[in-house]
Amino acid sequence: MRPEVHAAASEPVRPEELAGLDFYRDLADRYLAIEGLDARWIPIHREGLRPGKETALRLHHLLSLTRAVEEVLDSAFRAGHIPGTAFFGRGNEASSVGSASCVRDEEWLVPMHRNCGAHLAKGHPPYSIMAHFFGRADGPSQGRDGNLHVGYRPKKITQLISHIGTMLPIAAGVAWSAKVRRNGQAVLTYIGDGGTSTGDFHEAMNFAAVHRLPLVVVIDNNQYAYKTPPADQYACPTLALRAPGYGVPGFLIDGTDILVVREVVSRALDRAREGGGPTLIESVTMRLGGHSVYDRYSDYADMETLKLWQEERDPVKRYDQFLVEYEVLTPGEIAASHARARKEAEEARDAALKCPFPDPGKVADGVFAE
Amino acid sequence: MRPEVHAAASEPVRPEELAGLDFYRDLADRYLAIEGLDARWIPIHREGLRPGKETALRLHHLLSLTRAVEEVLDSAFRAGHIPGTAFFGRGNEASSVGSASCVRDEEWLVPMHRNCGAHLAKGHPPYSIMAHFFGRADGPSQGRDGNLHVGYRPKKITQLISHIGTMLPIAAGVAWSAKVRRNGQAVLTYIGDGGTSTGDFHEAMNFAAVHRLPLVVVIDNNQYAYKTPPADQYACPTLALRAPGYGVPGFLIDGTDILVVREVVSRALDRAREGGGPTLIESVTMRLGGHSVYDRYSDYADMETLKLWQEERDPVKRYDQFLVEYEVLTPGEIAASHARARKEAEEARDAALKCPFPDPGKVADGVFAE
Amino acid sequence: MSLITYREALSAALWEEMERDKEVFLVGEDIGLGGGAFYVTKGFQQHFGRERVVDAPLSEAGFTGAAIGAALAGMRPVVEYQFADFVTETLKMILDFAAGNHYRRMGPVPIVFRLPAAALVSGGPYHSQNPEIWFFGTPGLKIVAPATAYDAKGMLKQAIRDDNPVIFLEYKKFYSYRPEDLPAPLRIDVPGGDYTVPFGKARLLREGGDLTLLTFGTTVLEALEAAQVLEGEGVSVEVIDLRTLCPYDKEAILGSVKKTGRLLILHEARKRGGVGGEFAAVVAEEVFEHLDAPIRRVGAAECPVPLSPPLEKAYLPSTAQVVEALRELAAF
Amino acid sequence: MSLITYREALSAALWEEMERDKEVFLVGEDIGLGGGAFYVTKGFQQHFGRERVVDAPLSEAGFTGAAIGAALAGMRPVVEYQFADFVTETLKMILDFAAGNHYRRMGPVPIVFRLPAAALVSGGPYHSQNPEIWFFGTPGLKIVAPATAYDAKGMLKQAIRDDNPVIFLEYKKFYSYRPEDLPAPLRIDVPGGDYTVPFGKARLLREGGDLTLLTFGTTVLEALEAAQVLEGEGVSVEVIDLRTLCPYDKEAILGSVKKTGRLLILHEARKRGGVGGEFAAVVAEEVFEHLDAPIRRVGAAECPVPLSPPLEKAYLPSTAQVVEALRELAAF
Ligand SMILES: Cc1ncc(C[n+]2csc(CCOP(=O)(O)OP(=O)(O)O)c2C)c(N)n1
Ligand SMILES: Cc1ncc(C[n+]2csc(CCOP(=O)(O)OP(=O)(O)O)c2C)c(N)n1
Ligand SMILES: [Mg+2]
Ligand SMILES: [Mg+2]
Repeated sequence: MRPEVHAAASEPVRPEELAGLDFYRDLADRYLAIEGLDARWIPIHREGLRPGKETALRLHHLLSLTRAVEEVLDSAFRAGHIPGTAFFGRGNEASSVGSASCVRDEEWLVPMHRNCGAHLAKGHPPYSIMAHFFGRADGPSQGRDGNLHVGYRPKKITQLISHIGTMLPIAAGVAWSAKVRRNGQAVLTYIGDGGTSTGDFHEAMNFAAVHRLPLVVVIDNNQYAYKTPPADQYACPTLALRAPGYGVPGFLIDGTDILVVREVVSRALDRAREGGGPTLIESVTMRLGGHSVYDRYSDYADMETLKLWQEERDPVKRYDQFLVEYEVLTPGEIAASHARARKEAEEARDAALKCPFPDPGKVADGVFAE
Repeated sequence: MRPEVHAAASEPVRPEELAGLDFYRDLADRYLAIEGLDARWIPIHREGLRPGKETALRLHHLLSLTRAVEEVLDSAFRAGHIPGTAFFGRGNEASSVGSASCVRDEEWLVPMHRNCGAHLAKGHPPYSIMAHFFGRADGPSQGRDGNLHVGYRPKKITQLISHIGTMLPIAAGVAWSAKVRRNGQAVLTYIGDGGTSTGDFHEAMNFAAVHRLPLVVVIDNNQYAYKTPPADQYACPTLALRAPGYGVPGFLIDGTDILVVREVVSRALDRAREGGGPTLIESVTMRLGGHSVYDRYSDYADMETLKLWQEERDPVKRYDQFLVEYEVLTPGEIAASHARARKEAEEARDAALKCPFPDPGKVADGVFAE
Repeated sequence: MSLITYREALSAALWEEMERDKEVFLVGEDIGLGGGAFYVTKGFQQHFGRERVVDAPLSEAGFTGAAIGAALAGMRPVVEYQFADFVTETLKMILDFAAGNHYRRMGPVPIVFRLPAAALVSGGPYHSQNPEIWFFGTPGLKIVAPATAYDAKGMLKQAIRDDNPVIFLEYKKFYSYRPEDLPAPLRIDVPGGDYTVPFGKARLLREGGDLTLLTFGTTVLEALEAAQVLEGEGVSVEVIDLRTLCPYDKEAILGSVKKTGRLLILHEARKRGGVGGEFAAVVAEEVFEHLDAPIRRVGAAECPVPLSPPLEKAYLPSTAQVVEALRELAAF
Repeated sequence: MSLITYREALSAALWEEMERDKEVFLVGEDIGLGGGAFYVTKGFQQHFGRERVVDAPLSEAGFTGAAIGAALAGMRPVVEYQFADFVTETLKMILDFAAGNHYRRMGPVPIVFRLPAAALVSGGPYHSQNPEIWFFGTPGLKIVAPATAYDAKGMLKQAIRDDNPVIFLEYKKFYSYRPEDLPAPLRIDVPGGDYTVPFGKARLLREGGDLTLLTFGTTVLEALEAAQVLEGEGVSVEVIDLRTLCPYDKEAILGSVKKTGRLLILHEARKRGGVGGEFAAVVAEEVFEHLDAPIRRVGAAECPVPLSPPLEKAYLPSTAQVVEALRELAAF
């Protein structure tokens, strides 16, 4: 995990390189590791990351299921089945699935509003997610909240509140409980590029660092916070540069490559489990759709760059290509996996649409635990 | 200002050096400058910092006046003249005076609760400060607030509220107004080591960096936040390491040496005035007294280290010694300056004790501006 | 004069004030190129530039504090929160700093906080709240709650010119209401040019002699509907839109109660712990002798704002509840 | 059983609960080696260690959130704010996250927030506030306000064992009061061992038939003094210490008013916008027929808490004001 581990293959970063950093160009075959003043490029050896067939299939299922669930939800919204709004993670599937698939069953996951893939990877059933989006009684909040403002206690997934940033201190607290109980567990959480501007981000990172908490923070930098691009959000070339200020290791990775995400996150989780403290990982993707189903993306977005990422950095397509290129799965197996995922999502939708709405007579029930 | 300026004389910092950083030992004859991944030691050439006689006297007056005002206030508290509590800056006089003496008359100063020296350097009269501490009608808040929770509009000094951290966004806003008005002014503000843990610190630094505001932030690291030492406050070897995460230059200096403080702060202010954006300066001192007049310091402090700083890093003594050693002032001139300061402080106290209390009949007046 | 939407009225007020006074500027999230979550500032940045229409990083405390700092230095910031709910990120900047500065003799803080408030449709617990109670007990803040396009424009202009911090509650629900669909008392022509609406004056939406129905914000709609129903039953209900919560129009309330002897207080916020309690207490203290019946209150249910439509409907105060309370009062 | 101080009672409650349940832990600023600003946790870290008595960085939102996270994971944190005033740094963690979690079906959040509240002596605007109004309107929070050492210990234990977030208001002013100096109704022996005080039950401090004086927190003192004065004038005042603000003992309030027909509500917080308004409103709604006089309220003046002694005295509600209000009510 520490840059020294990779020192043999790694190269120190020259200060000028950072100033001119380009996420699209500079992370194609390497990632960045920073600890204190020591910053290094770590080359990616894809052959070494090649998963076994079973793992490959499982990951493919999760990636394609995430894509399918969100596409089905999107149509459901257009069909009037989703009260309120909906946010999707199109573009971050590898970052969500890749990271959350490294979390153990007994460990907590603290996802954000675009991490549908993380929910699925941690075991949140599509039916439950759909019922929640539809405001039905079987959603985990029983209609009290909606969209991905949802948790799932049976699988140790917390529910976020809307206030961006809030979940980071909460996640630190969950990690704190693991540390005090010495149960060897780590906690994985996410925050957006926008979220890194909140005081909560700072207070949580600092708290986690001072107490060496087993916390891995993935910054899902999808290059937009609602309508705001990174240039209006922060002034450093990579948010990984925030890590030395907390005294924790920082990484900058291409978040559209599921294998790289898994490699870096799983090492960070292991380090956390072993008492090594928190890690900050900036995982760069591109938000491949508007902020929410109501958003007019082209009002403000740089559509050309968007198109580039759409074509070259679609995480689902990339994984399909990798599997074929490295001969892990055949095109037929991949197509079958996609079809299975789609069917699963549609069945979940159909079932969820049959679920009743919650009883309005009980609207004020359950405010207090008895 | 940029490390490159000093590159000729400077040496790059080796990563290991930071890990073992010792504020007492490592800043005796140099300071640290960080920009992005580039960190350098800048040697201090004291001869080059030697002030002219007039400046030397002015600074000496401010330093000794700060010391005297606080000592007089301390006795006044023991004598029962100060309602509520009082905080003193003993140990930070060089950091406060050295920095605030670089601020121009027409520029705003945003001080914290221990920056008595900054108030005096910016021109806040001792009488006004004393009247405020004593809860009298002539204090700037007319008895509404107390101790160094005071501003002074005639000299463009803001008043803080107690909530630590709050003033940093406020200061950024004042700097923002200067930027928009293109008036070439900069704003100087302070925050404690404790204060750097607040979300406000982060949100303000980020806002200032994104908008390239003319803001200089001095972290008065006096190695305690109330009863909490740095080890429980943050986990990085120097808070200057936070600067790269905001994309601004960072410095680590010995804050007990007034000439170094002036050198680094005045360059940072110039940079800000010229549109170069904010700078973060960690100025290390030692709090040479309890948190407040009520505090039992020895309950929790490392008294040995404290004694070391008291003896070797008392900023007033250090400046006295420097002036004699470099033959700027004679011991007689120095003694006279101290006596003058003491007299000024005592006269201010006597006058302030004659000032009436505010009229209780008007307690609810002035809540709104008409 | 014309019938424009509430949103158009807000935009017009901001635009005209920015043209009038170059110290006026806007700060908030996504308000620039994108025109804000609700498009109130659409086109502003193109016209007024990036320094007067500031897209802030996602940091409510930071940009609120910065706006207050700018106000201390003499500028006149208008701060937009994307949803009123998110103001909990920065209450101390408002309650502690902005509200107390003038009292502490540190000069005025001329600043407007725009809070898009209340339920829209299935916004859920964190996009639907009525935040007035968080501010109401703090001296030094003005709190206004325009319910019509006319008031939205006139009060926003007034707020910008006021030398004090103003909590400006605006109602998302009203943004797109077509004026032609509104009941007559709310369908008010909005002058194209300059005017202001003074703070502290209630609006009499409907005169009546039997009962006083005091309300503000979104529930002006339910109030008028219910009054209409009661009229059909031969009961004449006086409907008052308070418009400003701090300072509030005590004379209007007490005067009406003196006339009718019966008071119902209605707001969208929860009944328990809502600002209605204060108005009831003042009436029970100051015009007790004139009361012929208990003071009734109608507000939302005792829980967070739920998202699912049947729950949200059950949570919010309804015309039926208002009608029932009015009938009971009338019969007392 | 013994007479101990309010501070000792709080310390005892924390100590005993930490001994009883290893999931109980404390987090706050300077609470460890230094024992906290008011020494309530003096000696705790030495005994329970750094993991159960956590010195947090200066970051109220961060450590509050962390404590809530630990509570989600099944622990039972007790969070100390150095002064109640600083809770404005983190209201959203409490109002938005902690309060709503159980309603959203995400499980209990067993957590106690200790807020050293109210004026001490010249604390000034930011070390003297009564924060209850910020929490009062939010469902999902319990709010308690012990005024005696007995209640301090019993209610803190109850709070720690409660599965819900509890706002625990403690009064700095009472920390060092010597029990022997207190008026008889507040001079209560504190059991050395375990006991709890249930929430939602008021304490009758003094029985009376002519007038009801409802109060809580620091003003129990002024209430008892004033009642004593009125007794000398032949007026019998019933003094109720509400003790819990959420849930509150409605039966006790309504029952007493039914008996006396006259109600004075007293709290240290400002009169306008204080929680007293809610109690007045409930009485005016539910037992209107029993009222023989206006409902009066006494509270602090309409401004921030000023620091200078003559101003602070003028700001705070006084026994003289209470006496006057009681006399007026009695004479109505
Ligand atoms: C405190 C707060 N302010 C504003 C919002 C409104 N809001 C919701 S999502 C969002 C953008 C978040 O951006 P980012 O953190 O990058 O996450 P992303 O949506 O891109 O995944 C904003 C401003 C909010 N939810 N919380
Ligand atoms: C938000 C907030 N929390 C707690 C406090 C109480 N408090 C006052 S000063 C202080 C320590 C501040 O430490 P630091 O920032 O290092 O400044 P110093 O006092 O050392 O100059 C604390 C905890 C406060 N004023 N504000
Ligand atoms: Mg984003
Ligand atoms: Mg300090």
